[in-house]
Formats: sequence, structure tokens, C-alpha cells
Amino acid sequence: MSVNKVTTLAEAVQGLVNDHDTVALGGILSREPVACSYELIRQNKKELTLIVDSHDESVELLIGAGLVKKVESAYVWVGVIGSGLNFRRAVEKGLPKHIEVEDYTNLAIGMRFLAGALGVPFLPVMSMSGSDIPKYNDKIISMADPYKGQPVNLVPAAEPDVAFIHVQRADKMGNAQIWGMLANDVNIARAAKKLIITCEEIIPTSEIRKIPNMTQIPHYCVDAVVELPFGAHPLGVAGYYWLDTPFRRDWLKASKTQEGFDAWVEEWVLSWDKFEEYLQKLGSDRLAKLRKLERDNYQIPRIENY
Amino acid sequence: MSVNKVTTLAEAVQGLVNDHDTVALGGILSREPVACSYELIRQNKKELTLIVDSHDESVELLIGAGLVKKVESAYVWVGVIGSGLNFRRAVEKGLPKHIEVEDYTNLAIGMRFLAGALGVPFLPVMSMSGSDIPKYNDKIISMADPYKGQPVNLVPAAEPDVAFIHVQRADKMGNAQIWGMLANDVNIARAAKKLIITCEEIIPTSEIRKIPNMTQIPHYCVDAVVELPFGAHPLGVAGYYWLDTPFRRDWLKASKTQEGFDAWVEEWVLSWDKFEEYLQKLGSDRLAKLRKLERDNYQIPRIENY
Amino acid sequence: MNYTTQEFMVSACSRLIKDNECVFIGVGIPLLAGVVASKIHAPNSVLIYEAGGIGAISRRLPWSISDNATTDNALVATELWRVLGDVQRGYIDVAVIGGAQIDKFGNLNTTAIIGAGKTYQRPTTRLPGSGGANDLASSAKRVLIVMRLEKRKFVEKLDYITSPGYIAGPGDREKAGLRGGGPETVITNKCIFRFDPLTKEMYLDELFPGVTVDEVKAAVEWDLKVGSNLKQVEPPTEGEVEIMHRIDPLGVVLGSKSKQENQSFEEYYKIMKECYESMALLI
Amino acid sequence: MNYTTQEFMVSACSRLIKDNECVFIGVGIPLLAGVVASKIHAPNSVLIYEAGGIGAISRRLPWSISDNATTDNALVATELWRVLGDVQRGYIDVAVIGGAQIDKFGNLNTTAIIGAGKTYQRPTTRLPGSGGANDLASSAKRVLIVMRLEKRKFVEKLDYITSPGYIAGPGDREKAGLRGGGPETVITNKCIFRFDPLTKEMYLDELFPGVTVDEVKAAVEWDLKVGSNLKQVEPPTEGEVEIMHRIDPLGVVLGSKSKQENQSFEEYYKIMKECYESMALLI
Repeated sequence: MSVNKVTTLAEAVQGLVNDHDTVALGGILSREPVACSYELIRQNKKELTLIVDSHDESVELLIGAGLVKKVESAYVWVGVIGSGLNFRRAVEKGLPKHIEVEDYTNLAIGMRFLAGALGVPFLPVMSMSGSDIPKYNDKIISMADPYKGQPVNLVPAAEPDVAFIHVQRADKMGNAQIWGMLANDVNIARAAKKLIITCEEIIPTSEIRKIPNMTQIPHYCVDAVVELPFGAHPLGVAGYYWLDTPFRRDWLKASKTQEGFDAWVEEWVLSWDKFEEYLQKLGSDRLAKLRKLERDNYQIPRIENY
Repeated sequence: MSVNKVTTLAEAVQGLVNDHDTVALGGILSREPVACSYELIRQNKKELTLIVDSHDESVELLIGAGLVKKVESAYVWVGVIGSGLNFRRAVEKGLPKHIEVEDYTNLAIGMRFLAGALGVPFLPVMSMSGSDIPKYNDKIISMADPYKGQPVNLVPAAEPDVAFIHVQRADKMGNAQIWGMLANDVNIARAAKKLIITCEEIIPTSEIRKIPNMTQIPHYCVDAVVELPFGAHPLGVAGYYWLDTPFRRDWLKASKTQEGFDAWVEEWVLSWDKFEEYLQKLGSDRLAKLRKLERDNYQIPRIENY
Repeated sequence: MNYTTQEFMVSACSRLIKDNECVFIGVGIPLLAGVVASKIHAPNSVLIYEAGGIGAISRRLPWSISDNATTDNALVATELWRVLGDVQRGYIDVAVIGGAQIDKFGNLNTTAIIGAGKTYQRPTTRLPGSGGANDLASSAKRVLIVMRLEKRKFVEKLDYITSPGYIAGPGDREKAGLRGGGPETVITNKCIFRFDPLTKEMYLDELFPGVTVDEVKAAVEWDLKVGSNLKQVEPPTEGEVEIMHRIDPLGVVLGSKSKQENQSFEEYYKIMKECYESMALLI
Repeated sequence: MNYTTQEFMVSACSRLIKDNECVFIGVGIPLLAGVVASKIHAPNSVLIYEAGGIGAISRRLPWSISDNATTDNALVATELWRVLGDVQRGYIDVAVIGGAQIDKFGNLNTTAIIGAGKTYQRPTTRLPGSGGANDLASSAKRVLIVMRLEKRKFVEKLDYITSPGYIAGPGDREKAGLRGGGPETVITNKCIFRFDPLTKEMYLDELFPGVTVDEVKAAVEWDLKVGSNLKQVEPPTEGEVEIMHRIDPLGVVLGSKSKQENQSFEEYYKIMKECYESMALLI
């Protein structure tokens, strides 16, 4: 069992992502595929529709760079440290271009991914009744359930053309083990037509077999595997590194104007040829400290078979 | 965080199970709650409706003992070693009493538990179209999905009054960690109104915290925790013991007639006061060998935090 | 002894959490409130984060509902849809949420301030959206709301109902099939509101020391009713304040925002280390 | 060299499994076939068990789709609904199932032989039910069926359709919304059947050595068509037979059932130990 799906991020994006694609992103704050957003910007993939639950930088960057046509989401913002300035500018002012919004709740987006993962056309949720969410979203169908007559809201399956999920560990086949919170990644992996896994470390399949209960994404969902340490920076990865808040604050400050954001993208996304150069620009001391802030608190446990 | 739910199986069954209850059982072959079935027989809980995916001894015993009014299931049999003789006798001949059947597929039963776990009244499946399963089962509602017009079959949520799940390890609060195949247990735990966890070992909560990703059942679903080593005998538990096939063959032979089964129940279920006596009757050498057959092949890994 | 409004809010919120409750928590003031409750009067309460962390004992102040700290030493680390499914199923006792706008029935808007002549697709101010707030408002047994009492926040009519309170009045939640109990308390920086059991209308129930009824009324757009037994919010105890500062020594929630504005990476690193070392003493 | 029919069936089934396929497997002959395939011509195939085990490398012959051996050294250990959800989603290439009755369109009955004057609720012979077979028959890309060619098994009309083949003929699967490709091959102890691409009717395609067309026709209730290019099943190779016996040294699948009837616990223990020691050599 040795089909090798290892490639580079540039090649994976080039080969598997098209303009006008519907794109899903894994993680939430932790493990958001920020480096994948950088690469989408570098390759200028256009007119994307995003389907996301609650996302921070990974979505803000794509919107600010003008790649996004529409966002189907529950929440787009920048955590506790500030507003989603690019999101606001695009929706309110049409800068750099207007994006269409389609609102859901986190559970409703979760059910959309679960429906996609199960291969069923829809799933019901009890949320959203009595709110204005269905009023502004034609895809939510309210009905009385045929068993007890309760009001339920149907949401359609999410079937993204491509998904990016950043994990701690995967093998070359694509079997991926995620530690800490899982967000909606187990379902996103299955709902997507094509799946790009980026990971902090590629590990031997024999390591996967030590604890198969931790494999949340089976290889048969996966199209490409990319080893990409610090692929979620400036966000965190459980067991690997903590949030780089000063970096986040700086790009958020830059995002106050479109010009500021454009300059920031020029400096931090377009100025390098390989992601390693981005990491060099940050400096090994800074990366080591982010790692220490995490590992003093949590490390992935060592799994010892007898 | 120290609410202690530890009790004995006799007390849990006495306090939480009523005649006429709908009952769900965890595991499939591995981890079936056989000792719980013994206890239900000992306390003669009557007119039960069972909701199960694919079950062996745990269901056969209850049917043979005449406790069951109805079975909602995908599969009732005794694995590769023989037929479901008690099931057949009850359905075909009404011995010891007739049981009503309601057929589903494994995925459909899985979706019934998932619906119950999510608190939604139904879920759709693509299976069962073109078969006779919906023809004989009024609870399956066929419809065209309102998004793409595809034929789908709705199945109603399973909301059992009580469920029994046998796991490897749990803490006193009820946080349960299951290793190996999970069957539908993660959903059954949430779908049930009351949940009795039996386990091979009660472990400290600090051990649970070493690897929270392995906690499939959170304490808030759990009403009682019972430490019950060999609680799945003669079936197996991953990392603890292997199948006792000769024992299974013997009870299957006994089940060839109702009288034979009744005598077997007298000897193996009603003749003792405590489950420990059942284990003594089997003998410590036999139990040690069942353990060795398992542990030479698989042991739950040791989790080492740094 | 002097208290800041943040300390008052954390303390007031923490006292509404009962022992043995499953507490679905947002970051900021609710998080501090949850930790204070668990260290003082609710030792068996369990904090639950939306993205999958249940029962964490973090040594770092979580910055979101999904960062690494939300599963540190947790009881369970699982999936977002699974945790919100558990909310929908009815396992969660109390949820603490916030909002940008609220009306007298406790409905919340966190989606958009649409504004005159504007539309949902092109509003005056776009907000983040529901996140999980609508799911919690729909299905949690009890809902606590934390938000600042400011002009244009306590409004006659919401631009957009993101999360349902009592919708348009008594019976509406039941008609909509919502299983949760609806909003119970609104904790602000000036007072505490509760809801009339019959009319479901929000009324002023407790004032912070030094705040007047008129001051509150001036910030509320509708004709606010005042409880017949208007109380004063009990100030935080020294024990509560000590715990909250040990958890947040860098003042992320308790301190001023500007203090952190120009922090260098080195300063950030040092403060984060101090933070988890200080919290380690508490565990 | 002499071969048993079991060896023939395992070999014939194994050759239908292609490299790189995700193979959804039942116990008994399909399991041995899967392991033989993975050791000979399909090293990158992955065996998937219904209750949650994916890609196990067991040293013990699994006795069911859910016993401990199904997750030994596995790639993934997960939930039943999740694995069958993956089938429904279309991730599974080939499924191997069995049945008690089959009709000419490859529909299978594993629920009940109802019998004259009897009902579904009180049939002549109750069978186990679908298990996951209907789900696989509905959604797997390719379906292989393994069953013995015996009287009253290959029938004109099923008492109950548990798992759909081509239902009542061409176009019916599409009408029912089934996404899987439907049955491809039926492997028996006497011959191999396939399905006409136009009529969807089962026809005789390959005979085991020494078996006549008439013998097969006599066991089939409908007017069986014979393929224009009737072939003979290639016998197992020595390599295949060696591997299947190393996996099943106690003859659970390959040997006679009666051999194990009165086995003592001590004998069982000894044979099980030999079994996994023998398989260890193979890995």
C-alpha cells in the first residue's frame, strides 16, 4: 500500500484548482490553511466561491486579494483581535470587488459538509427558525417534518470542487491524523471533489498504524499531500506552534486600507519564490519561540505500542 | 470535576430500565454488552423493543429469553459460526413468543442513531430504493429531494429509552474512550435518553486528559458507569480479549431447541449471584488465554505525554 | 476597593453559572467568568468550546473558540458539528453569547447593520455573522447575553435577526420549534436586564453601583420597564478578582486594548510565558 | 494437482480485485480472496470492513466484519455509519456480498423465505436481514456476489428483494437513483455468471473444470442463457493456494465445518496461536 501523493503546494494548486471553483478551507483559527491562501493569491485563482464555517486570515486574505466572488459562511472575522476589515470593505464598499454573501450558522454549515460527506442532497437542522437567516437565503428550505410535524430547516449538501486542510501529520498516501479540535475537517475531506492535505510532518505509514483511531481522513479522500511546516502561520497548530499575535496585529493594521493590504501582500506573499523564504523572513528565533509557547503547554503524545 | 456515576450493573438496570422500554445496544460482535443482556434476563425486563444495527449474542439472548416484543434491525445472526436460532424460532414459530420485525440496512440504522444524536426528527439515505425494505416498513418515507429531485428515503430518529455500551475505558464521570472499531456507539450514546456505560477498566480522569481526541462519549451523555471486566464474553474487546469460539459454539448448540436454550440460561445466567461467579465458572486459565490471544496481537498503546 | 467594569461584568456573569452545568462559552468576558465560577462556586461545571474542546484546563487564555488552548488537558477533543449537534440535542445547560444589536425580546443581530437605502448584500456595516450563536440561542437550555450598553445597540427594531430571543413575544419560540429556553439575563457594563416571564420583555433588574435608571433608559431605544424590586449588582469579591487577574495577567480581557497595540514579538513572548506560568500555579 | 471448490472460489474471486482498489469485504471466502489479491497482483488494494476497520494487516483471520482483528495494524479505525457513508459517497470501488436467493437480474434476498400462506412477519424461514449488503449493492462502484449454486437459490422470483441488482431490468437502477454500478459477477462453486450489458440478465460465462452446462441449468429456475464464448475458470495457482492456507491454517473457510464441531477450548487456543504465528511469517 504505497501510492505516493506527495507534491509541492504550487503544483497541487496549479493542477487541482481552477478559476470559478468552489473552495472549502479546514481548521478554524487553529490549522487554518493560511499558506494555501498565499499560494492561491500567488497563482491568482479567480472568481472563487468559498464555503466556510468560521474563518479568520485564510478567508480574509483571499477576499482582500480580490479572488472571491461569493462567501457561503457562518462567520468571517479576525478572532478577538479585530474586525474582518477586508470582508467588510468588500461587502460594504465593493473593494477590491464586491462579494456576494450567503449566511448560515456554524451548525448549518457543519450539516452542509456532513451532507456532502454522506453523499445525500440535504440534511435538516432545528436552528435558524425564528431568525432572518432563511429569509435572506433561498437555499434554506423550511418544512414540517413528516414524522412529528416539527418545523425543520433543510440545508443543501456542500460539494466543494476543492478543499484545503492543514493537519499535524499525514503519510504519503494521505492518511491524516489531526490532534486537538477537529472543526468540520472530517466531513470537509469527504465532501470535497478534490482534497489537498498540507501537513506539519509527513510520517511513515507504520506510525499511522500505531493508532488508527486517530486517522480522521482516509487516504481515499486525498488527492495531494504537501509537507508544509508552519503552514498555518500566523495562526496556530496544536502541538506545533502558538498564535503569532504581533504578526496578526501588523497585517490587520495594514488591512485598514486596500492600499495597505495590497502593500502587505506584496511584501509577505508575492516577494518570495518558496514558502521557506517566508519562514526565513520571519526568522528562526521567532519560529522557535512560537513552537516553545505551544510545546511548553501541549505536545502530541508519544504513542508506544507494546 | 468529579461527579461520580459508578454503580453496579444490577443497580443500573434496576434504576434505569423499565418494562416496555426501547433499548439500544452498542458494539458489533466486538464489545457487544453481553453481560448487560444477562442482567436484563436476570431482572426479567419485559416487552422490550430493540433498535440494533447488526448484532449477535447480545440480541439473541434477549429474544430467546422472551424479553423482546419487537426488533428494529439490519441484521440479527451469530456471525460466521451459525444461524440466529432464537431469532428464527421467535419470528417463524412464535417461540418463546412472537417478535415483530422491522427491517433496515446498516446505514439506515446508523442514520437513525445519528438523527437521534443530533436531535433532528429524520435523516435521508440513498440506500433501500429498488428493494422491498421500504415496502414492508411504513417508517421509511420515500421522497424526491427538493434540491435536485433525486429519490431519497427518510428514516426516523432512534430515541431509545436506554442504551448499553461496553467500552475499554471510562472515568467515573463517564467519559469513555473506545479503541478499534466504533460501530455506531458515538451516536447511540447521544441518541439514548439514558445511557449505561460498562467498561473493562475505570481509569482516572487524568488518563482521559492525556488523549482527549480518543474520548468518543462525553460524560454528559452518561447516567451510570459500571466496571465490568470481560463484560462482552464470549465476544471480544480490542486490546482486552479475543472471541471464545468454543463457548459460542456450545451455547449455539444448546439453542437448537427452546428447552436447550432455557437450560443453558439456567446454567450460565441464572445460577450465579454476581458476574464474578460467572467468570469463576469459566476459570481464570481460560480467561487468561483469551486475553493472551488478543494481546499477542493488539494492545491499547501506551500514551506518553512529554 | 475599586473595581473596573470588566471585573464587574466577569463577576456578575460568573455567578450565573451553576455547579454541574455544561457551559458553552465564548472568549473574552464569558471565558473568564467560566473559569472564575469553576474555581469558586461551580467546581463541577464543564466549559465547552464550539470547535470541539470540552472540559479543557488551559494554562493559556484562549483567544478564540478554536485555538490550541481550547483542548489543552481536555476531557474531549472532537468536531464542531458534533459539539453543536450536542447543543441541538439538548445537552448544554447554559450558553453565553454576545451581539452588536439587541431588541426588547432579546433577539440579537450580529450579521449586518443594513442602514437606510442599503441592502443585506450591500449594508452600511457588515458584521461577522452568526457563527454558532444562532444554534446556541435556539437550543441551549439557558442563554446569557453579554454586551456593552451603548447607543444604537439596544434598539426598537433589529436590522436583521441573527439569533432568536423571544422573537415577537410569548409563544413564538414554541411556534418556531425552538427547544432552548431563550435568553435569561443580559449582562452589560452598567446594569443587568432580565425578561418578564409573561410578556417576555426585557426589563432592568440590577444596577451597577453609581449608575442611574435614567442613564440606562437613555441608552435603550424602547420604553424600558424597570423591575419592581430593582437591585444593585453585588461587587466582585477579592477572591474573584484575584483569580481573573491570574488568568489574564496581560490584560487581554481585563486590561486596555491600546496597551497591547504596539507590543513587539519579544514582549508578546515574555507576557505569554508569564501567563501560562501564572496559570500553572492555579491548577 | 487437485483443488477444492473453496480454493477455486477464493482464487476466482481474488482475480476480480484490481490493484489500487478500495475493497469492501465480507468474511469467509471474500476475505481470503482479498488477502490473496493483496499478496499477489493487487499490492495497493485496501480492505475495508463495515464496522470501522480500514486497511488492517491482521495476523488473525477475522471472523466477522467487526471483530478485533478488523482493526489490527489498520490505517483507520472509525465508525460504521462513517464507513457506509463513504460507500454512499462513492469512495468504494468494489464490494463482495452474498445472498440466500438471487434472481436473474442479480437482486438478492437475505431477509426471509416467506413461503406459501406465510407473511413477512411470520415467514417460513427468517434470514438475518440486509446488514450493510443493501447499502453496498446500492452504492459500490462494482459488486461481486459469492454464493453456492444450489436448488432454490437461483430463483425466478425472490420472496423479498433485500439488495438491488438491476431490479426489473435496464434503466431501473437509474430510476431508483442508485449510484453504484450494480452486480458485475456471480462466483459460485460450479461456475461464474456475468450480466448482459444490454438486457442486464445473468448469463453463464465460465465453468469450473468438470462441470457441464446442463448441470448448471438444472440448478437455475429461469431459462439461463449461456455466453457465446463460454470459458473455463482458470484453476488456482500454487502460490494462491499456499497463501490462502497460511491465512487459514485451521480451515475455518477452506476446511470442513465438522472438523471444528467438537473442538475443546485447549485445541482452539492452540490452533488460534498457530494461526497468528503462521500469518506473522507472511507479513
